[in-house]
Amino acid sequence: MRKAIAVIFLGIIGYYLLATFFNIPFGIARVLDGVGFKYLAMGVPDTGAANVVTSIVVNFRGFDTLGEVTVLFLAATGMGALLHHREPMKRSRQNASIIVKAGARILFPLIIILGAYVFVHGHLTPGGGFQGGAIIASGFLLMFMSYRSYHVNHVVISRVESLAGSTFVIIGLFGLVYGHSFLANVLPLGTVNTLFSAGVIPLIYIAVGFKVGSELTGLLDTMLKTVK
Amino acid sequence: MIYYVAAFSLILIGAYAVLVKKNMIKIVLGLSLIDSGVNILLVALGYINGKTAPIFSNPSLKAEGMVDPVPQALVLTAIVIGVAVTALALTIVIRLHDHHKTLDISKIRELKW
Amino acid sequence: MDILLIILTVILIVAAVMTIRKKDLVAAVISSSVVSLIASIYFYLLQAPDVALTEAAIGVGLSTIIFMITIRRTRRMEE
Amino acid sequence: MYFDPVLMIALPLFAAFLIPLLGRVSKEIPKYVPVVMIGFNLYESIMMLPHSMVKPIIVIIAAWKPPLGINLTIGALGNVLALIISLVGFVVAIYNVRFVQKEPTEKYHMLYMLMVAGATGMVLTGDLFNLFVFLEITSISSYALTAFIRDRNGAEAAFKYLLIGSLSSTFVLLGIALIYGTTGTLNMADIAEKIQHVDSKITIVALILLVTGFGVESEMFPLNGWAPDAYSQAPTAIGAAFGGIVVKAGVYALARLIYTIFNFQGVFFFILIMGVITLLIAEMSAIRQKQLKRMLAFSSIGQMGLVLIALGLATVRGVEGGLFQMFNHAMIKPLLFLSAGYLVYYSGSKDISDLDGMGRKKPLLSFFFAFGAFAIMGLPPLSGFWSKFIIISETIRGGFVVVAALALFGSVIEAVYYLRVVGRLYFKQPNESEKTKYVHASAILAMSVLALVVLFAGLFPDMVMSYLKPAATELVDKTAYIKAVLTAGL
Repeated sequence: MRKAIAVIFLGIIGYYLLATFFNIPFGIARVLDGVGFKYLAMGVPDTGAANVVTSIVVNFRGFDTLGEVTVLFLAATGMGALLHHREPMKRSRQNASIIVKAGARILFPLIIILGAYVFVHGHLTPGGGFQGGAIIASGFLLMFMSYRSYHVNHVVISRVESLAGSTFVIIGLFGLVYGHSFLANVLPLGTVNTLFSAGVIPLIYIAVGFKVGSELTGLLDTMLKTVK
Repeated sequence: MIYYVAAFSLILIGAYAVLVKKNMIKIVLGLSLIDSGVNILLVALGYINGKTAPIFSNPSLKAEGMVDPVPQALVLTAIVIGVAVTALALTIVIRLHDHHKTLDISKIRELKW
Repeated sequence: MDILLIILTVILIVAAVMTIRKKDLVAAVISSSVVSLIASIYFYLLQAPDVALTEAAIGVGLSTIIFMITIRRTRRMEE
Repeated sequence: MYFDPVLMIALPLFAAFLIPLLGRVSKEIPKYVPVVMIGFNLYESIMMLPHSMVKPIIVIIAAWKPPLGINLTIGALGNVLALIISLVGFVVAIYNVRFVQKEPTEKYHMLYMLMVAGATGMVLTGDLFNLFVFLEITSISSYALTAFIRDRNGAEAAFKYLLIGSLSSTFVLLGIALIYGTTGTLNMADIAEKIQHVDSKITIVALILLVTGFGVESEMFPLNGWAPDAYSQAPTAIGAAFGGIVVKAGVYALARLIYTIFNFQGVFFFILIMGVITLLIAEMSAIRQKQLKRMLAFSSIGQMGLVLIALGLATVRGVEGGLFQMFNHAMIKPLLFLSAGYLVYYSGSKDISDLDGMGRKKPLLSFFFAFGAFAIMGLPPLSGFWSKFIIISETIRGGFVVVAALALFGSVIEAVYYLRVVGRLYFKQPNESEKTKYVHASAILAMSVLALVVLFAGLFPDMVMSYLKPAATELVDKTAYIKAVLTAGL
């Protein structure tokens, strides 16, 4: 009964939504004066970042990204608060086999370097702080899985997290002081498609990378600690 | 067009799970299916036939030949927010399981729904 | 090309249905990571490599892990 | 003299990121950070008031003019709401300093501060997607705070809130997708300009999606199922803050949508009807409640119903009444919640029936509760009277006599259940069990501030109204708002 009602209800909603969205034709440039095309035209000359998505995420709509970092931070904080003081359980997790352990040892630094590469080159190639941070966290996950005794130091993690987050805001405040608006790009833009270009964009993305990496690592560690 | 259909299938299947399923992990899975659906829809809205990704990786690329980058930037934000909500939801699920020793939401309802 | 897209979409929908049908939660989570994986391929096809990379790292990788940890911490079967 | 308003959001985020470091220096510091930060916001919103009353303050972020960059648009309405949110936030933050003992306190203060910062961001921003991001900040911190006590009911309430909340944010995102797909912009003023040329079949669906999405935070029927549980299971201070902060931001978003972005006549009537239904169902439920906090929660929903009725009238005077009602609700509900939290604590039970004779045992607390109850019922010298009077007289003037009658009926029910509680406090014999714990000075201070504001607003309603009038005008006539944003920096 409940299922039937749900199906009918969803059917009606789905029909109307789909009918509405079919009015917006797929694959055609619809709004020619939209902000998207302005970003494409201005992105490279005005921000110096070859990757226009990055220049939107970090510069044009950088304020959203600050909010987004905060959302992740909130989730990590909330999880820490909710799982607080669970007595650390005896870990009966098995150590992985020797091959996995050896493999993890070799892979771990490579994964970290890959993550760092992704967020340092965020303004040139696909990727950036969020992707790089997630890759770094998965490197730590590999170590958690392979070695039962592997621990990350929580003090270090929370310091990295704090410093990276406040660096983001401080870069923004620099913009406010020297460029008259929060998050303004006050550094020289440099030559497009080189590592040292796009002013503050790579700096912000590196801060985001550290923040996301440490947050996700901390989040995984918090959750894994509760597993018997 | 097929992207729209795929996106809406995900949204509806996810919403069905949220409305009908009793298992809390299934409900959270439903939420993440909905998220994926909305993300596909947003990116599909920015796609333009025959145009390339909005990255000027070599000088021959022209702004006229690129897809709309804004939906992509928005979806980046939406994905991160989605994983944050999922993680928090699962933490609450863990707490509820600690208290009630069940994942079945219909057995938990002590408050009036 | 279109054939590939249709096949992908069919797999996507089947995986989504399996996500909510499977009684074994581990199987359900793996199906949902297939959904994320195909979403990631979609993003690549839609000329959004940034989003594809994010979905692959976060959707396929991290959230699957978080679900797995939760299942391990609670219970595996849907009662 | 005010500082750049972007600091109202940037500084709390900065402080929140730093709290883990500061907490290592001393356990005491994190307690005071929210007080300082929200105090700064209060200062800012008072200082901006004379400027924003004249014309909206546009704050450009990242040096990009609207509609390219995100911008903050602080008109009279946004400023008034930011003031309300900071005032309530500040008072509750003072209360928090002494009262949060449940570990980890550091995280509690962080979550609370970000909730206030998120709500402030919602009322200040001029960008639709940025509004969504701040909505998420506000709601994720609310979910975590609802479950903060870590008991079974808290977690259940939080899960319920999270489910409704994340479904609603999906609706918001779909609405944003439709709007961006058809107008190619995310700046709210720019959308308002461009959406007139869009097929109305699409805009109406977008409007429905967005109203549903923001209806959750603004407690609109039938999306308010989370509220009674969240209010009653969250820590007392958070229950108080929901009414004054989170809900206010939600209503602001709703008002901005229906007045500024979309302008369909039919929508106003729909909101009016939803308001009546919300009001009646909430008041009917409130009178049946046995637990004090749940009763307050339903009463809060009822108040929001009245606000929705006022917004549905679409006249300047009506909106003024609605804003005045929001102001009253924001001040009175925390007062009721904080005193109720204490009463519940001293009586040792959540039930109303165990409050007998508290008026003799705890005269001051009972006085605050009774004062709040009279104010919210709308007894003439107190501020609740004026807002109800304006809304109901304006409803009659607009020709909705039936609506006015129903709203009056709702007020009568409200009076009945509040008087029942007050009667128990003062006219019943107290039970024997005696706990002699005194009430902390900071709590008395917090409640006194709120009570004084209510008293002041009741005695000098014209002064409050002189600030609400420009806010209502800005909402009803959107041209000034749009012009200010689109000509910024030119």
